[in-house]
Amino acid sequence: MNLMDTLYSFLPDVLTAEGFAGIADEAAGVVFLIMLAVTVAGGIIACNSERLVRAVAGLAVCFVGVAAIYYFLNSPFVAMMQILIYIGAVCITIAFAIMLAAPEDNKKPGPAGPLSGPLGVITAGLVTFGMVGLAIKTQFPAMPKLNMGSVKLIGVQLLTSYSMVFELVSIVLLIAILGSLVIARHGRSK
Amino acid sequence: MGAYFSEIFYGLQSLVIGLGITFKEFFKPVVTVSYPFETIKMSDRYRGHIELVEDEEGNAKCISCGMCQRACPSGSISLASKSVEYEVEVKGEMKTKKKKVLVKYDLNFTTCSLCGQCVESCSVGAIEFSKEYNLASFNKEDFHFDLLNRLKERNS
Amino acid sequence: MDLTIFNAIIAVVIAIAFAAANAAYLVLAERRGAGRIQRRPGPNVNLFGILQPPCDGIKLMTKQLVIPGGADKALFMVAPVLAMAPAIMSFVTIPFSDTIVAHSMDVGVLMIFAFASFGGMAILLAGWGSRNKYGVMASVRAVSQNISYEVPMLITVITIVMMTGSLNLHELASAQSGGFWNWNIFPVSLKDGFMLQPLMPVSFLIFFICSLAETNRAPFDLGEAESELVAGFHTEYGSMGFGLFFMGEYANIVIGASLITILFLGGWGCPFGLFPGVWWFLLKIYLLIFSFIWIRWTFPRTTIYGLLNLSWKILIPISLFNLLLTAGLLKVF
Amino acid sequence: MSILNLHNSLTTYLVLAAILFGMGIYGLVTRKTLVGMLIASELVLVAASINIMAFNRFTAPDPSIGQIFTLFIMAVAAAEAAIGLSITIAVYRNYKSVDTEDLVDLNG
Repeated sequence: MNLMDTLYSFLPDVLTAEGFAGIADEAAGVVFLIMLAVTVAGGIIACNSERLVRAVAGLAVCFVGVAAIYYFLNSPFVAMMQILIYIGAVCITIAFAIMLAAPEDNKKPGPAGPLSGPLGVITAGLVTFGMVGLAIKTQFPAMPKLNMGSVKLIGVQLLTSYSMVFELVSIVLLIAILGSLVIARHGRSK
Repeated sequence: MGAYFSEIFYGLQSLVIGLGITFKEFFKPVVTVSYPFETIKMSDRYRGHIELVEDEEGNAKCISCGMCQRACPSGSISLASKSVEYEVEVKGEMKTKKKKVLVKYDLNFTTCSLCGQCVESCSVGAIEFSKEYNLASFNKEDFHFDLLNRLKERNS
Repeated sequence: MDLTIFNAIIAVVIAIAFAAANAAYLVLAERRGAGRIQRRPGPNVNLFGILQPPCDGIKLMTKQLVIPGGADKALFMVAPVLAMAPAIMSFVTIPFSDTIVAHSMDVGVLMIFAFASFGGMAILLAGWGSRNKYGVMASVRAVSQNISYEVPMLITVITIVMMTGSLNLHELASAQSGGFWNWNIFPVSLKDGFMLQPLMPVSFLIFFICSLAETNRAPFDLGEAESELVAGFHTEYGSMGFGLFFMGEYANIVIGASLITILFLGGWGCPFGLFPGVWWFLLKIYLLIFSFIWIRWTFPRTTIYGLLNLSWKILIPISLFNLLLTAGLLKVF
Repeated sequence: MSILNLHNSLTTYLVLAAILFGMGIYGLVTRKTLVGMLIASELVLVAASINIMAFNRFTAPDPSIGQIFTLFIMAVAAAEAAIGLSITIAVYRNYKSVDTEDLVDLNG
């Protein structure tokens, strides 16, 4: 490992193991800030963009940021599922909806009604303000952790304590598939 | 149900047969030639532009009769000749004879349609098809061939 | 020697460089393979065409990036990056040998599939963003193909994960170390005692077909069907935009081959348990890539209905049946 | 508290969730196409998920429960997107438009 040692000596302190331990937390903080910005920017594009395809792209960007935030919350499994389900399935489904049903050529510009813009800002602002206020003011007592919430534990609990919910969700998904088939195929043969 | 599985089975079988064929081809030698670096010999029946045939002394075999010029439907051939006198021994005494000698044989390849009438009409077999196929140029003057000159260059 | 952050960075850089080099030189391999199968030499100037990929790269980079008039500029520019970056980042979690892995994740399999799902989004944005009806049609086709083939692929992966009990690629591969009698591809495994997995070869076939379809390779290249859709979703792309799509496709091929190797063929293990190491891994993935190329130049393109029928009527029922069978056998033995 | 230490505080995540929730509400109010509303409702769902995950990480004794709950939300969101797509297509087939202004049969 002489080569490695030589390479080490040329590195700035930040990149070596000892140097990095000092700044690892700061680096994580910087990444977290970037991901916050990505999430919020994606959300703004998703709810404001005139073109719906851009809104879906913004939604996908937002979901990437949210997946990174889940990763920061000690749950890489949920982060990966977030990308797999939301970007791989939900976003693509919505994009299909746009292609099949919303040709942008005959789109009428402008907001939904004369009052909807200000009304939307006021409603959303009030809701956000209230929730932010609650979040900052309230003290949430932390309880001691019983376990680390590993993937294995999620699987075990999904099939023991929460097996009823698991079955219910599978029934919901089945009904959703059948229902969407029935609705979308209705009147197709004409 | 049986049809379902037999369809899958026969489908897979046909796929494997196809893969086998291409796998065998993979190890056979290549049949194409990497053209600018190596070329192949043209077949005897290839028709390039025409070329003069030489006799034993290296001169053109042509007797300047003009049959080819007349036979050419698009008028691509123009030839000129002059008459020279030469002495030949006939029955023990010298006689002076005249004969035509080719001085110019031009082929305008831009109008030539490679029909081969000139070769057909030549009674002494003085013209033939060349095997030349590397012909490309930006100027049409490059396709006015001076065949006599080409013959000389070939001999030198 | 434990993995310090310095080693991790070097490993990530090497993984990305490996992906890029493979993407460049697999094009050459593909063209030479196609040539041999059609009995012509392929690119062979300068020592078997070794300079062909750099020349292609320089050519692509120096071309002008033309953006069509009606196109959605932002989406048009973002789509190629979205197609390539996740594919290359997936290399970070692939273990090339017992020690050579950039970042071993507990949910490695999931990460690769999550990143692969970006591909569909990229194709949709490319097709829609370039405002070209061929592009839109091709992207709808390609995405419906990707979604339908993700289902049997994931069911097959679940079968393997169930047998091993881990989502970590490293553990999935090392569980099969020892020799070919431990590999998942064979119907009988001697891993812990005697284990019967009668449909595993079929599962391998299903996974192989799905990885062909997921990477949009022939005979499933409906997304870029030249005969009917010009060039599919990248019709309007020139220069490096096209180059990025191309690199993404070849990086995806290497990832597909690596996944097959790890899940079914014992990763870096030798067939007879001798000298396990990175060379066996590379040998296996290049054999698989050769078979990808071989298949591409053997079979003609399928129709879109044939493609979707194959997935929903044949691959999904069989893979579901295999999942049930394996679960039952695991419970019994 | 340093700005680089934000990821260790529960409040950050709650504020982010509130902002995303507000964006979702704004989108639901101002959008006038069905697809746009579907996109906005996804934002609302994601905001709820972030809240659950944040509490799960910082206060809950058993961190796997929140993850399970988030997985269920994802399943429901996927079902919702599928049904939303089919409803949008059915509406488009009947009205030749997905603008909420045109879907006014009960307007009198």
